[in-house]
Amino acid sequence: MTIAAEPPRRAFRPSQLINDSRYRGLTIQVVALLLLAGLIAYLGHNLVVNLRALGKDFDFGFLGNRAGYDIGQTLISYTNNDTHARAALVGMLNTLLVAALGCVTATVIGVLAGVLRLSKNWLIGRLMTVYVELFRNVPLLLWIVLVHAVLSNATPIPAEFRGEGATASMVFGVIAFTAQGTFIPWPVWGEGAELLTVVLLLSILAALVWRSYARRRQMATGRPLPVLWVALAILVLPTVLAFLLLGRPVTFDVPTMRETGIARFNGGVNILNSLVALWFALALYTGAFIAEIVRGGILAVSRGQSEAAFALGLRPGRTMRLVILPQALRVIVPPLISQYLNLTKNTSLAVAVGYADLRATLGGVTMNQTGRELESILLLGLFYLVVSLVISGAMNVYNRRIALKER
Amino acid sequence: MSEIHAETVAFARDTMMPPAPPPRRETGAVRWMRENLFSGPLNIILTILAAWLLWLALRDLLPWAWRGIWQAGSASECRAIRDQLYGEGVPAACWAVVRARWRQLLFGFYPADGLWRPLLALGLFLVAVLPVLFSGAPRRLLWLSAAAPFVIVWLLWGGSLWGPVAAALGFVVGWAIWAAVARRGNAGLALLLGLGAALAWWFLLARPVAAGLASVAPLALVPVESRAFGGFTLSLVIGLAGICLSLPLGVLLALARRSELFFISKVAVAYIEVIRGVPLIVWLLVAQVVLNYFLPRGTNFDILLRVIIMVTLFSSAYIAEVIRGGLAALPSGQYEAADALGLGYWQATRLIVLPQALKISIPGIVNSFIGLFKDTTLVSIISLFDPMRISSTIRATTEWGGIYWELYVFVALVFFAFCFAMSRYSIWLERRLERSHR
Amino acid sequence: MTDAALAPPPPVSGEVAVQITGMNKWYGQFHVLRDIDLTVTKGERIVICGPSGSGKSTLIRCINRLEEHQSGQIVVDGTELTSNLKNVDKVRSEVGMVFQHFNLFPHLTVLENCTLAPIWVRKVPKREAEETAMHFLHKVRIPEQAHKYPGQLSGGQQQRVAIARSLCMRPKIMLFDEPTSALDPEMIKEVLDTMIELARDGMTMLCVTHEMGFAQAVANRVIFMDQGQIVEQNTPREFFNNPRSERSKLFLSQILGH
Amino acid sequence: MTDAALAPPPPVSGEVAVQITGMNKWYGQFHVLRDIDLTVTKGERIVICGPSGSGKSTLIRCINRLEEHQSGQIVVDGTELTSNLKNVDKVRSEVGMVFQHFNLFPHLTVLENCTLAPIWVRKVPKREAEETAMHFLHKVRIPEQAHKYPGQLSGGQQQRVAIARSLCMRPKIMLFDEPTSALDPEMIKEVLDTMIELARDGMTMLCVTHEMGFAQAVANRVIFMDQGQIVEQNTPREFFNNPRSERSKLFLSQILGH
Amino acid sequence: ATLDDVKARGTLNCGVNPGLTGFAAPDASGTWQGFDVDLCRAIAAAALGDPAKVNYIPLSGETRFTALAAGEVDVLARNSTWTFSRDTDLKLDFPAVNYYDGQGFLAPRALGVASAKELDGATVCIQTGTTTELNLADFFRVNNITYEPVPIANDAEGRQQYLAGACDVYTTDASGLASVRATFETPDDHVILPEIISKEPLGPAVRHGDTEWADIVRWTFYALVTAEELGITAANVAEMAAAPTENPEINRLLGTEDEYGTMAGLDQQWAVRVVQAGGNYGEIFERNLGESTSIGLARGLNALWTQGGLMYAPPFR
Ligand SMILES: Nc1ncnc2c1ncn2[C@@H]1O[C@H](COP(=O)(O)OP(=O)(O)OP(=O)(O)O)[C@@H](O)[C@H]1O
Ligand SMILES: Nc1ncnc2c1ncn2[C@@H]1O[C@H](COP(=O)(O)OP(=O)(O)OP(=O)(O)O)[C@@H](O)[C@H]1O
Ligand SMILES: [Mg+2]
Ligand SMILES: [Mg+2]
Repeated sequence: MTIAAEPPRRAFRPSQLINDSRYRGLTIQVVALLLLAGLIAYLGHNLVVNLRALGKDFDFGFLGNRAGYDIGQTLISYTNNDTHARAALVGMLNTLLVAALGCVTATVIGVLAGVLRLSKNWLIGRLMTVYVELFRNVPLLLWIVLVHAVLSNATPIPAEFRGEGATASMVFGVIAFTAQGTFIPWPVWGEGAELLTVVLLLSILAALVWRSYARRRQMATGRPLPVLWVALAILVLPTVLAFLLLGRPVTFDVPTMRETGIARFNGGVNILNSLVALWFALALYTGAFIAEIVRGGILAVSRGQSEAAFALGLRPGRTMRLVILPQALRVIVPPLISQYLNLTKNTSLAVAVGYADLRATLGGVTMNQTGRELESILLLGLFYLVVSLVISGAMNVYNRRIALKER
Repeated sequence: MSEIHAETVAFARDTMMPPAPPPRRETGAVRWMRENLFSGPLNIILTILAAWLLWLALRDLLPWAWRGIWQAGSASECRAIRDQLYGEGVPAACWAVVRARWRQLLFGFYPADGLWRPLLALGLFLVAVLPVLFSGAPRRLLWLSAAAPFVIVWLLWGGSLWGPVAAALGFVVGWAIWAAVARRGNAGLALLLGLGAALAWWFLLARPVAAGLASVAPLALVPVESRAFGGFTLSLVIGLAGICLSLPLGVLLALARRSELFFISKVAVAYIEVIRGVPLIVWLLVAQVVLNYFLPRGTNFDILLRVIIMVTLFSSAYIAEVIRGGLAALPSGQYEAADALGLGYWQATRLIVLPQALKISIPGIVNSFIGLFKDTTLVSIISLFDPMRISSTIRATTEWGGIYWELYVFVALVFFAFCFAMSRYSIWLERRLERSHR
Repeated sequence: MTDAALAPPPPVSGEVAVQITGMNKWYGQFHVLRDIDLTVTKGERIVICGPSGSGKSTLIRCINRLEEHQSGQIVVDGTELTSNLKNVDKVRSEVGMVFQHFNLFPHLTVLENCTLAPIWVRKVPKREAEETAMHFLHKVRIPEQAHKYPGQLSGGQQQRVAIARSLCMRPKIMLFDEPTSALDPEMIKEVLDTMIELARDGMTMLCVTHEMGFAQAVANRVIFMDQGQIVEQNTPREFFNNPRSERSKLFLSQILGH
Repeated sequence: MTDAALAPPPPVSGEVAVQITGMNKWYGQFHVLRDIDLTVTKGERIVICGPSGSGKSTLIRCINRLEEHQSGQIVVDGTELTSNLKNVDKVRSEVGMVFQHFNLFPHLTVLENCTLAPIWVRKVPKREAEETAMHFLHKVRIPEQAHKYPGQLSGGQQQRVAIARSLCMRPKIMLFDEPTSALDPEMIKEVLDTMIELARDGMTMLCVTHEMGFAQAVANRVIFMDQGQIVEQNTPREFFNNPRSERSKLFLSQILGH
Repeated sequence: ATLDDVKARGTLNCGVNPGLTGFAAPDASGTWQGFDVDLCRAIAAAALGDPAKVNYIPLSGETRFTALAAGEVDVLARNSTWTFSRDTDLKLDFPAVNYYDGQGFLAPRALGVASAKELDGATVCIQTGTTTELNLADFFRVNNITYEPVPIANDAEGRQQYLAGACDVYTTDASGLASVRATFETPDDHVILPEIISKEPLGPAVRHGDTEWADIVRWTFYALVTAEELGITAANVAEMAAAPTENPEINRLLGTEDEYGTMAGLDQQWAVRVVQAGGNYGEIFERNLGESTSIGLARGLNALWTQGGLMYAPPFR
């Protein structure tokens, strides 16, 4: 093929912008771009005009001002003298906390319910079906409110823990479930605690090493070594020993009912009911969806797979771990992660129980007190967007890694 | 050795054995119980656990609901009746609140003598979607489907009949001009002219025409303001409007996302990801709080309309993903056949691709609707009177001050009935699609 | 070709229907079609065969620009295929194509399948389009199925509908891409019969197929492709009885043997 | 047996591999297997045939307790199959099974498919398991595919991997459930060849199949089932040439006719 | 200007609380009622001539000021506290104070506290997005005692949580506490603690910068107060406006003397309609919040200055 054989290039004509497949795409995109730019310019212009008319500006300086309000549940230290930025950070951490707790619990509930729904036990199967349908078909907001109300109604008030005629008692003597939250012991780091931490980390490492050693040994000799018990021992024994040798460097601050004044627990940490309610409502609601995903995933692995494994002499437990799960996970994980995404976004319903998430701090009190709607909502939206993009990015990477090889 | 073996080998049966019933322990209720409830130690534990859980859940709930008091004028009256019937402090539901306020829970503050209007609108909607949801329905109903949105708007908001008629005529005018020009050839020009004609009609002619018609034949319903909408009517209006309006937008987004044009597909992806990455509640805040900043100074329209717009934009991103799935499910041969016949992009899309892709997408669309319908409870947070807020309002009155669970149970039951029915339908449809799939 | 004397018999008319010169096509780095030169005159019936992956489908899909070629020239019925969309539209409405998997539109009845393109592309009134459609459905001998949906028909019937659908656009050239290879054996014959009839009517046809009986019955010319090149072309008789290249010998032994 | 001399070579030993006595099985109210009596000696090659739904699959699936029987006795290699899990494990690790749809593990490579059970059930070191696997992959003639995934292989190759996978457990008995019926014709032969070779090596085999050529070539005995009963058993030659029951005559006329 | 917008539109957009019995709440038929609602009606009567021409726009605590700033409502009549920062930073104007409130605490009798100073370590239910949480923080800091806030979404949830024991005390404006306590099964088991920890001057709010409109709102309210002071009621206003009376201030107010209405951009009869809409300030108070209602609030600080209260209208002169 020589260049000479090429038809002579004709001069460019404007009609080619529409008629020529090489240029038409370009034309359409340029037009679309112009329209979009026009729309954005129009909205931006309106924004500027409106802000000017209201005498407002666009400025994030308010984040540095004193917040002035208190937050019940904080992961980092916070007082009402801190700035709005710190309040927002507290809210952000609270959002992430409840999202993380919710995802873990929802997974546990969902996997259990999904597996149990497939169980041959009629009663269990029906019960799980009722659970799934009930939670999927009623709005989450309603569940959050209901769980919150049930929680505070079903638990005793702190006063009932007090004195001779106490009608309520602490679980194991250290945990108190009350209408005002759950009080749990909290570790206090004393002298030598760093060393203990090092020991703990080392024994975790050692347990992992043991696991991989056992694996390699088995591959090499065929004989399996006990993993679970040995690993547990490695994990627990040195830490306990170090704990005793170092003279109990970590003590637990156990909640105790105070003697005078209003009945309340001192010490320990209080997990507010709003957090628990939100956490469980989210977990139960999302768990119902996850149950369906898990069930679908297991059903998607054909019966032939487990039969083949049985025929090879594999026990049901091994079959599950080596054959069914790896395949089911490929089906389960992508929709599972999008459920995590939903759960994370749904944490914004915290407003129904007054949990101090990011929407309640930055998008609630701060926005209301400073009158910085645009800035607050922009930051709020960006936060959720970034979280979503991170999660879905991770999902895409995973999906690409697990794709089954086909012809 | 082999001799003996050969003896045992050769064999022919001359009379067939009749089937025998299975041994006793393999049949009947005993077997059912053994297999389904007590087939192993784990199963026995599970059964007992389940029964215990069930008992825990129902022990308090059932008597409470069963003892319910239906006739009372206020919460305190309820308590008095309860004390009289069952004794002091015995838990008993006060269903009287539902009896007294069900109308508000279902219809909000819609005028009491006009309740037939939302009901008729809902009925009309159901008939209108019949041809879409059930392929067996007569095709002629499609005309009704086309007219339904206008009639429904008229029924719900009232006012002169001619307003919606004039709006509908805009579509007719646009379509007529588009069809006339498209016949002659140029599709792009036809689209432009059709659009132009419709816009011209809406902005210049519709109002005077409607006014003129109204003066000739004043057909009108009592106008009802958006503020009067509440309860499940509000949820349905927002949910259904959101889904129906987001459908065209979702289709365009899905097509854009699959487009080969780099910029167009990237814009669609960005839009979809941004919308889906941020919770609806934040978008509702945007609708309530910041949307006005982006509109010309002084524009101020109905919060309900703003919510519908926001919900439409929101659900269009989800619908787009559903439809993208439908598009992806179409075999590429369909596109090739359309190309080979000389159909243009829009012709192929409209005549070949969308009818098939939409049909595949219906279960997904119904599921989106269920999600959206449940999410309408979020508008209570921006002070619209959805069922949740109506319940709060009722509880804030002096009569029904102490009532809590009854209202929520009622609201939950109604939501459950709606959503469960729809999810069954979508499952049924999915099965049917699976079966009919080539 | 080096030896012009051994070329196939002259076509029935001298007018050129398709003219391909020095055409090349790549998929990414992969050179699918190499320096293809091919002239098809009006009324010619050409069968294209060759091993799987040799580029047969790609070649005929280039002729109505379902695939774009990267160099060389394709002129169909006097119109050159370039990126000019007008030309592409013109060619497509004059070239009919039948696919291996029928590609009927499952949501339309048989009749609607056949009238769709005439109505929307040729702007023929509906009544007239339906008459034409019924005419061609008669021709492929399934007029009684006009109001059924494709899903209700057998494979052979579907493929005949696909042929009728193409004919309704009154194409000057018909392309077939393995029209019978997705069919059960008992249905192959009915489709081949339809195609033979079409050939009798003088339609210009390019057909990718391994049905050697068909090739011998109707083709003017058989083209054998391998690795993206036209390796041999000849009359069917010569080609089957006396293949010249090694590759065609091997190929023939494989498909005739099994 | 009237004519022992004409029978295929006598089984290599008289030891009993599988002994089934008076076995019955029901699915709910439906009596699938009725009073089955069957003795298989070591080295025997048995082909089971019969119309669809006659219980062939169920019978061989009972032998490694993929299905439970409700009455009667099944003794495999001296171990009776009861609800005792130890016995079941023992039997399963000595009986290999090949399924109609291969049932390879799609998430593992061919080699991993073959080493999975030896490593986890037989506790063989990995290196050794891999050597064995490669040995058997050589035997089924696809050692070069060892590192591919099942999805990347053709049906015939997949079935040969499935056979190799079973062999890696060094089973004493092999069960085949219609191993070739999901394959394209050109692939059936390669799988049958593998099975014939296996038979030559003296493996005890029970094979549900309708491949009569295979039955005649390797089987000692053909068992014909209908309605859950063994209706006839005989040497292949006798069975095919001279079926004695009406049902087997009918059956043979059907499958040989088509 | 806002007045022109309102007139052009023909209705007044009035932002109200979405449900606070006594101040603003829709009743069973959806009609809005309450103390704040009556102010809306009075303003509509003044500006538009018809007290029914009001569009009630329920606004939550968190979005009310934004809605006002964005022009969604013309006036915010939603128990909002007049504070320095709201007046300056949020660019609002509070033309008048229509209710002097203060934040208090509601506690179960069983808690055994007699004073808010004994609340050390208490768990406190508060509604978010209000000045309440800021006052609370200040009060406990000043008294050097600790507390744990339990934010709640709305009043109805607050009651439920309080009754379930999720918080030891419930805090909000004293007026709200009274109405909450009124709906309890056993109101006597709960006490409102004596301390009022904050000043809560509640009043209508308008946008900064439109003084004419602020004047109309301000003087509409003062017309109500003045009417009470002068003994003008819904029942007798028509009679008194029919002809000039002995008292020149009544005459100026009711437009039978001088041209005060036109000075404000209204007509002469405006104040007559304002009083006709729902009576004078005292009547409005009694009907919605007073001791005859289930809320049962005493006038207290909201009595006229002549009766020892703070309600003091500048002279109509
Ligand atoms: N879209 C594509 N992208 C990349 N490579 C392609 C594409 N389509 C086809 N090919 C490759 O181009 C080569 C020719 O394909 P083509 O379909 O033309 O072969 P064919 O001769 O029709 O084969 P068959 O008889 O199997 O249909 C093949 O190797 C194929 O893998
Ligand atoms: N799990 C089951 N539950 C109920 N009935 C079953 C089940 N599995 C098989 N059957 C029935 O048992 C009978 C025997 O089945 P089986 O699969 O053994 O037949 P087959 O001889 O292998 O037939 P084919 O040649 O079609 O594979 C059939 O009628 C089948 O419908
Ligand atoms: Mg091809
Ligand atoms: Mg079978």
